[in-house]
Amino acid sequence: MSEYILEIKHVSKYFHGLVAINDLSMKVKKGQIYGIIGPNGAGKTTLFNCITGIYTPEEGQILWKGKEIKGTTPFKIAELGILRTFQTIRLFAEMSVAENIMSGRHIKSKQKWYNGIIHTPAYYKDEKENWEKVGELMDFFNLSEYATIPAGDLSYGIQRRIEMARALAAEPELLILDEPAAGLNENETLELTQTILKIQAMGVTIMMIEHDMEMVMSLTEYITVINFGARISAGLPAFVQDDPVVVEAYIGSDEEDEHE
Amino acid sequence: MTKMFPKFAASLAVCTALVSASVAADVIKIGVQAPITGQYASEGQSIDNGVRLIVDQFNAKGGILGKKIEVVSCDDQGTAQQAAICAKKLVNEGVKAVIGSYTSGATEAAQTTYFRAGILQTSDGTSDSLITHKYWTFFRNSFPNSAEAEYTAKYFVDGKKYKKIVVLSDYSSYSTDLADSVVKALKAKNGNIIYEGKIKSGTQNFTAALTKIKSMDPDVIYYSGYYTDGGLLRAQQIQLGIKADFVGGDSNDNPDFMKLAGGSAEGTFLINVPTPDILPYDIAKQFLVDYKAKYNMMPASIWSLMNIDGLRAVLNGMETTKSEDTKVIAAAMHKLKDFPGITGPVTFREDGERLGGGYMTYEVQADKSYKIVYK
Amino acid sequence: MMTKTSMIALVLLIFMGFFPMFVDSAWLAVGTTFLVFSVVAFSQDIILGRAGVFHMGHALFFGLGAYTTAILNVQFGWPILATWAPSVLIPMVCAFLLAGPIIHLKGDYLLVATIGFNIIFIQILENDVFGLTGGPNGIFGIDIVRLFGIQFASQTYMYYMAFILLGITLFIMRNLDKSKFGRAMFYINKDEIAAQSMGISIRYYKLYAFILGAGIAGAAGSMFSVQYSAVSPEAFNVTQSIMFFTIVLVGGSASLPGVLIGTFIMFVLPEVFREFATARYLVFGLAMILTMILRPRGIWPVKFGNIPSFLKKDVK
Amino acid sequence: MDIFLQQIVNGLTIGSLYALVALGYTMVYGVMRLINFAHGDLVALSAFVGLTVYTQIFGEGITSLVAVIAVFMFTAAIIAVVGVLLERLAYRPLRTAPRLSAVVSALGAGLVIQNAVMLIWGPNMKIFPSEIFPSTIWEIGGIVVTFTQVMILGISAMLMVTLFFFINRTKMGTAIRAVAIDQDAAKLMGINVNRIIMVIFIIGSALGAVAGLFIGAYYRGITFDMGWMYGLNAFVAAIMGGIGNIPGAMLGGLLLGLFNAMITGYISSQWAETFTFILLIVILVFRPTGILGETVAEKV
Repeated sequence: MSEYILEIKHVSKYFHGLVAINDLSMKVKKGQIYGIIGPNGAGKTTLFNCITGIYTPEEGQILWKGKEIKGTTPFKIAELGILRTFQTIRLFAEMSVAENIMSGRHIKSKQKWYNGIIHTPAYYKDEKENWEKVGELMDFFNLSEYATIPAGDLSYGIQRRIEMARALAAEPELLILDEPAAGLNENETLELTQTILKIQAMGVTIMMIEHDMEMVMSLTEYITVINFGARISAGLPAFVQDDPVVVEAYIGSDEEDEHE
Repeated sequence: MTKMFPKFAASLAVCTALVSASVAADVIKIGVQAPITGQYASEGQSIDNGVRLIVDQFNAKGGILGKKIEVVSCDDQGTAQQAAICAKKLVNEGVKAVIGSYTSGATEAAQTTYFRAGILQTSDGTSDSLITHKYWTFFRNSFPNSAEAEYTAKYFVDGKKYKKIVVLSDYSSYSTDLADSVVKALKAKNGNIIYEGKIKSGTQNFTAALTKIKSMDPDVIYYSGYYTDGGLLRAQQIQLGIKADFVGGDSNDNPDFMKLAGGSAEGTFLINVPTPDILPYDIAKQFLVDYKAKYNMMPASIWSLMNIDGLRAVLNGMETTKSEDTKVIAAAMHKLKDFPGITGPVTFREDGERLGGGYMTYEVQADKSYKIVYK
Repeated sequence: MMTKTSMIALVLLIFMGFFPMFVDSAWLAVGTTFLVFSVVAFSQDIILGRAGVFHMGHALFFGLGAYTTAILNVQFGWPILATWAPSVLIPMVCAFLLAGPIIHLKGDYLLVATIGFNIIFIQILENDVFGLTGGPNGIFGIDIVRLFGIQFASQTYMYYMAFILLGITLFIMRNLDKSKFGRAMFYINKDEIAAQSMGISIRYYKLYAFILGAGIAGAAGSMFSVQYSAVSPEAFNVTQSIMFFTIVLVGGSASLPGVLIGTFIMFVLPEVFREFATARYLVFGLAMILTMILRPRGIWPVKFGNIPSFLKKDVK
Repeated sequence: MDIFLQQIVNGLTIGSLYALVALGYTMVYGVMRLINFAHGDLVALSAFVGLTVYTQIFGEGITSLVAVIAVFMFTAAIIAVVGVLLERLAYRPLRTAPRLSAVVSALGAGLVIQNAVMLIWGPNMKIFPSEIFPSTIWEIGGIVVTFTQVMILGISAMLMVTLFFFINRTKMGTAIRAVAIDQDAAKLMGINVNRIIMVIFIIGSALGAVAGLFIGAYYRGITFDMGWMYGLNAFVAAIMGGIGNIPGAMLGGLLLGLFNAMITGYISSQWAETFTFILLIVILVFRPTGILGETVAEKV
């Protein structure tokens, strides 16, 4: 097995004949924080959707620990240990924060099919363990005080934290964060940076799309830049930052304006 | 479960108290189970009205066995399920006898419940299946489908000498039963049935089925269902240029049949027992006068009068035996011989069947009047 | 530790338990049917309110249970008790076979497919396939429950049997809601994509809901056929399915008190207002519209946040 | 062979009635994502209103073409008003509510209309006079075609073609399509969404009204609860074609009518509904959004 946990090889994805991702390749090392940047509509989220099984790319390979996972259904991808957050937050809005996080425990729960009808001692043990884990995560993300509040009623920043807690509850090997800092204020962004580092320290590999350059540069160890679905640059943060192709791509778009 | 028992016992005691209370009361309850709303509302209302008229007449004379009669009505909407619910309800009300229902299906659905409770039931349902159980509680006050079927077969084979016969029915209990009986009777007389089919009542569009029938070039199309579909069948038959005769079973005999068929009604044949207004009996004439006086209209059809005869037979049984015991009354009813009824003499067979039946065939004229063509 | 809801539930259960002592047997029959219909409504709620599947053919499973009991008892002479297991299992197997191929359909497409199954079911019953279903008349003369020579014939017995069935159903519902399975259904209901991304198989849990719901509806159907000693197709047609569908949404989907209130309003009130026979459904329709406008999530909407108390310690 | 052609004529006649009703379902669905369960009852209401207008205002026995056209126009206008009221009172307050709340409201509205018809016109079948259209019958090579059938086929085709051009070639039609694709974006572009929805209900209800009148004229007997059957068939037609898709509803209606006629004519009338729904389910298993419906991928 190679040192890379996730390898994307020459992946292309089309919508109605229009190319969304064009012959894209990248390799993610275990334990890395890997950044993906690029102007809006460049195909970053589409790439994440391809990895997590929501879309199936027409061409190329996606290897997870050396095994092809292209075309695998999303829930099986999650079972493999790849969990994600969403650019447009997708929480179970009417349900409480604790219940939201509990959804991450789904794949770890050992309840049998009959436990939906009748409870057994093993069920009680399993249920308790999982709720305890939810409690730990709420502590970790400072969410305990909101435990019973419907997730949809909380502020944007808190919702982002719930989404990360939910993904983390599944004890992922790879955590995919789609613009985790979008909509956060400066303090919250700072806090988020610390949290992501803590998650990395737990041994979780992280891939993230982010527009906040400061954050990306300080956090990531390797960056791929995408524009029009294709890779235009890749390398260490410092290299990418000064790459003229990248600068060109960003100036050529209205990127910054949209995020003001 | 064991904890439940005290509650069981307690509530059982309450129930028994309630039941005995209603028995001790100074009224005799008669149930009416009829389609008071729904598709057959006019028939159901006629039955209810007729029963109340007779009961009022009895009560005016001081009731029966020294007690007043009370009528309890339940609307079965002409459906089997609602009938089952009504049956439970009327049993719980403590009625002695139930008059109805109009449709065979609703009658049959309720039969077992009345039998188990020992409650008399009398209905105009014509399905032969109604008497197969041989329940001592059940009396048919009309004539069975098999009688109509035998008459129909005789008319088709001996009278008209049809060579290619099509038999259609809808899905109702009555209609399928009548069609089955007609097919059986025809086969017994070596009639040649080229097609048997079912149409779904209320579908309105029968052209597809009729087009198929057209390709078989039949002499006659016999329909055993109700007038609401029969009229349309006839109209669409003429529209498609199918030159066969159209013969409708008794439930096609309704003014709406003529309206639905429009210009196509002329030449249609209908088979039925005599209509109320041509009943020759004095008792019938008196009843119709009273009915008209009270409700300012005529009963919907002869079927409601048949039910009234059922009621009169039950009350007669009570009077002659001076008993409220349904077993005793039933025994007396089985012994009735030519009891003068509104619809003719009433005689019940041991299985509850009413004996007799005089059918005739009418041909619809251009002015929508009837001409008797076969007796 | 008792929430307000479970307090009310307990009071209601006690009331329902002693109900037979206050009323005559006609009302007891209404009460029994109320209990049976609540069980069906709860089973519909598993599929519609929990898994969020737009299922408008639930009378099919209710009817399958009723007909299983009726056919086995009347045509094959089985005692009623022996028909209970098949009347639960057959609907479950059918649910699996029918829902399997269509479970991937989106909301309204699935809705019409389930209506289709219901209509096909009615047509099979009406056409008297294999001479078993009794055609449009249905089947009459279904026996009563007999055990050790005791005949459980009185309405009171029927009432308590239905009461116990409702108890079992509530027990299952509670267990479901407190398990991974019930939660998975809610997650799917609220956001399919997020649920999938958390490792939840949509197909598995939707089918689980269907099969469990069908089984419970089948048990209720069996009870229904014994209560009325007759079954016929129109008791299980699409109109009935729509009624169960509406009960859940008017009451409040996934809410136990909501579904009970829904059943009461949609079933018992029309019985009470029988006097106004003709106008009652007009008023009824108006009430449905008004309820939805004033309380779009139902009269008693579900409240989430039912989590272990040790997690609530920091909640302000 | 002439039997086969006759079945095609039968099937197309009923099919175009389904298509007219299906258009009402599909247009409302396209814009509001709502199954308007009350639509079938509007169709039934139209038949009763039309009958009353005909007999009360013009009196029975009048066959003048002008009177018939007037009855159609007048009835369609009344039903359109009812449709708009329906939207205002029962659906608009629920536009932001959970989707199923609006469905229940629609079911309730259907009950209200159906029972109002029963209270006003009574529970018994009412019968259309037979002289609305001339009883002319043409026989062409063994196939029988009636005047009424020709009217149904001709008028339906004309209405559908007009609608097609209206949707695809006019400014209002473009606005309707825009609202169907993205209501919020359309609002930002200055389109008055409420007005578009009103137009949709006017067109849909009027088409349903025409179908209701044809049902009365063709089949003669009308009952207060007949809307359910026509509504369900039309709804199935709309789903088959791909709900929300206008040509899909037309195709679905005609297909359903033809399929029904063929099944009844060649296989069995007793199993016609079963075959219809098996066809529908098979279509959906292989094309989950109907024949012409497009798979819309959810934005993630």
